[in-house]
Amino acid sequence: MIEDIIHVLILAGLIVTAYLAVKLRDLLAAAVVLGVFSFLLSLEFYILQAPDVAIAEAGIGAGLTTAIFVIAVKKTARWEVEE
Amino acid sequence: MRNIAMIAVFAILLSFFMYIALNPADFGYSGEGLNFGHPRFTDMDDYFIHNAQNQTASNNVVTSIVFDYRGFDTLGEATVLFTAVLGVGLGLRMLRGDEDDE
Amino acid sequence: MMSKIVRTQANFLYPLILIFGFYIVMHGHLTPGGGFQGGAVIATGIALVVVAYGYEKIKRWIKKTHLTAAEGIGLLCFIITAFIGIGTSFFYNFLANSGLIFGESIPYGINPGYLNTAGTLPIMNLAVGIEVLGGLGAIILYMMAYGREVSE
Amino acid sequence: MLVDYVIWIFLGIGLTFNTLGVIGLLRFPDVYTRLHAATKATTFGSIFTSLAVVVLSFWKYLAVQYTAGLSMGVHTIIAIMCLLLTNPVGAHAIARAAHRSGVKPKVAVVDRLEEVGK
Amino acid sequence: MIDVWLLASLVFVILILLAIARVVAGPTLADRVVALDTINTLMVAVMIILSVVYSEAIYVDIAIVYALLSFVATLYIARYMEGGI
Amino acid sequence: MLAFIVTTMFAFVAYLALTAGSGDILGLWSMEEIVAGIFLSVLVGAISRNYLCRSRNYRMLNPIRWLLFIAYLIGPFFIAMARANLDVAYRVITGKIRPGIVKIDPDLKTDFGVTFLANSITLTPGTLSVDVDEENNLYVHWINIPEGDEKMAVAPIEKVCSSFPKWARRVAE
Amino acid sequence: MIFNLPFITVVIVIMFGLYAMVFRRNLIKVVIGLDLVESAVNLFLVSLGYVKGGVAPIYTNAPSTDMVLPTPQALTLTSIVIGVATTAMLLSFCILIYRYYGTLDTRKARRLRE
Repeated sequence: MIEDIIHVLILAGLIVTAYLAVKLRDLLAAAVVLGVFSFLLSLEFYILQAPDVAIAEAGIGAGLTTAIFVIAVKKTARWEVEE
Repeated sequence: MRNIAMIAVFAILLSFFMYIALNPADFGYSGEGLNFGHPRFTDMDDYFIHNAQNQTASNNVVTSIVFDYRGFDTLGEATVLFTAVLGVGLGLRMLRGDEDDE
Repeated sequence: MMSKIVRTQANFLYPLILIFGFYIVMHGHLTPGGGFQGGAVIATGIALVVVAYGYEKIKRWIKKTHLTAAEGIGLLCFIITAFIGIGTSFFYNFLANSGLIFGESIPYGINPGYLNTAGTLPIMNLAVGIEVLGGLGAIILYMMAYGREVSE
Repeated sequence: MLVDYVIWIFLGIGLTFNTLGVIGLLRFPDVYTRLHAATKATTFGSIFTSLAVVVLSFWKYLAVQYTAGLSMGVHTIIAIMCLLLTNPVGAHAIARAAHRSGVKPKVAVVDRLEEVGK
Repeated sequence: MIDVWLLASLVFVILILLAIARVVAGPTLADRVVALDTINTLMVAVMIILSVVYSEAIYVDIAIVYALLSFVATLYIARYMEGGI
Repeated sequence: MLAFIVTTMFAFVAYLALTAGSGDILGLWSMEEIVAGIFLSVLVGAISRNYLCRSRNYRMLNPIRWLLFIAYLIGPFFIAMARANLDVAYRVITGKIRPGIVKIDPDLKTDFGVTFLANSITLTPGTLSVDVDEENNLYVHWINIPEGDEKMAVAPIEKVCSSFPKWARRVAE
Repeated sequence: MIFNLPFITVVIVIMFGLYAMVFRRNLIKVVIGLDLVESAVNLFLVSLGYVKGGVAPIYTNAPSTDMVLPTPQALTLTSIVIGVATTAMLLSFCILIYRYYGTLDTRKARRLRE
């Protein structure tokens, strides 16, 4: 029972962060939100009894993906402009 | 006009995916569709679970699958990673001139 | 270059991250982990040092050519280990239960101590770990190296 | 059982401080005060909830002969040490970067760093 | 006995969702990064507690990976905000 | 060479801590783990020997300093941390704050000492280290400045961090 | 009680990613959408192999075989590393495009080419 509630809450958090990553105009903030999405996804893998995948997602999503996005944003433009 | 067409395509895709995710009857083998917690087609996995510890002497079944039973997938993955590093290096090296190397 | 506190702490944390990554790589057949995960952890350690010191200082200590060479060596070791068992089939685990190095059989139960098991799997883990750390670290260094920074 | 009471007390303390930290994160007015609440309170609370796990696993190892208890407790202690090493550095980096990027304290009676200049 | 640990993890997940509210609302980038740091710490704690729920000692490794690596992302964003990568 | 040996020993101790409870040697470790640990520690020492001992300062090899460090960690540091959290809890509930950034001069010389002091300050009552300059002066964000203290150019060090500079000097210098 | 909720989440996240890839004109936003789709597919694979009440596929206790299916986890493991490699490659192409055209907007870049 309580496990199901935890499950539903994490899935709700996943949907909220995915919506926010698409919506935000600030690309750096979108990268931060993508990091939060990756953390929640790793917790979901943990609960679904897949510790190997959880370690891989933790190691890559926690550090490397955000780092690569920040470097790319630094070398291009930060704001997404649309007229 | 184009946007309206795209929105229509999106609506069709969304309803199709939702139908698959919600309806457990019409998709799948012998009248059972997706059902969370009760997977179908488990023969191969049963074989791996029962035999992995004797055949490869490894506790972790996932590792024995990745490196032993399905090693060709890992070989392909290593090749993809090698190609990606090569692509990043060659592509960004076209920007030579604004920051020298070595 | 970041502040003095971050640099000193990064000096302290870098060997810790490396030894933990190699622990994950070596125990891939007993606990969750393996070549991919350990390589990703070590590559994140390289990213930590890069961000703490800045690329201008770090390019004298960590060379891109070393990392790409590590990637090639790892891939080569992986393919050679797969080729040795070609008498039966490609990717045949010829060392398992044979009594040679890594050749003991494994009992049930939680056992982080029986490292000497599982045949060719630890060798392949080490090879893939070296390959992944070389590849991801080289990606980080390449992206830091080229392309002038664009002001807002 | 004594161990149960100890574990409940540790869990209660940890959860209380974590809740207070998140409330402070939602309630305080600017970045620096939010950092106060977020860093200190959540680190302290997480250490206490992890200490409960340490107590349980060592008790299982000594009393019930649960052999995995030793590695579980030692690994949890290592996780606590890693938290203590990495958390204050992250907080310091955020505070320094925020001050350099122009986010000034909203309510402040004195700001010596601003007077020094860059 | 198990119920206590499950209840504690439920409280932790609710706290993580409250911290996500700060990510949604945060006016500047620094606020979002503070919320990210808070979520990291809470995530380590909830993973350690869930390893007791599943009674698997080896799951604690994932928490160590998080505790060691998750501040690298924070450092990158802080470095961007200072100017210069 | 000394840097390589020190880094190798550090990595080996960390590896032994990670694999405790695996065999029979001393009741804790097995033979394979120790062989693999020596191999991996030499590898790590060869890679990262220039990082751990960057300042060429081997003062921390003295074991008395480590005993002092542990004593500090479970003695005054833990008490100060508990007080810090009660203080933050009070501020969260009531909302009474009077913040500001002040400058202190702890008079420390080595980088390790400054790092030690700054991390201690960040985790203890009402203070948060914001910046450090070349003369090792710290700029501290203080959540509740007492009346009158904001006039002084350099804040009184006993009020900001009670006895931490003394401990930092004792451990690190 | 929990009725296919992970699959519904997968569908919604894939829809968000496709929206970002089709309607947004910034190239980095397109890469973010691609990353979302990849993560959703990983979640789909892992939740496809979940058995109710199963344990992780690692022999830690007595020889019980009530385990989660291991093959989808192995495939997901491969997929994650490929995902980060392709993300890095696409972002390096974004840097190249920005240096040559001065913009990341797809329509402007297309107009500048002629």
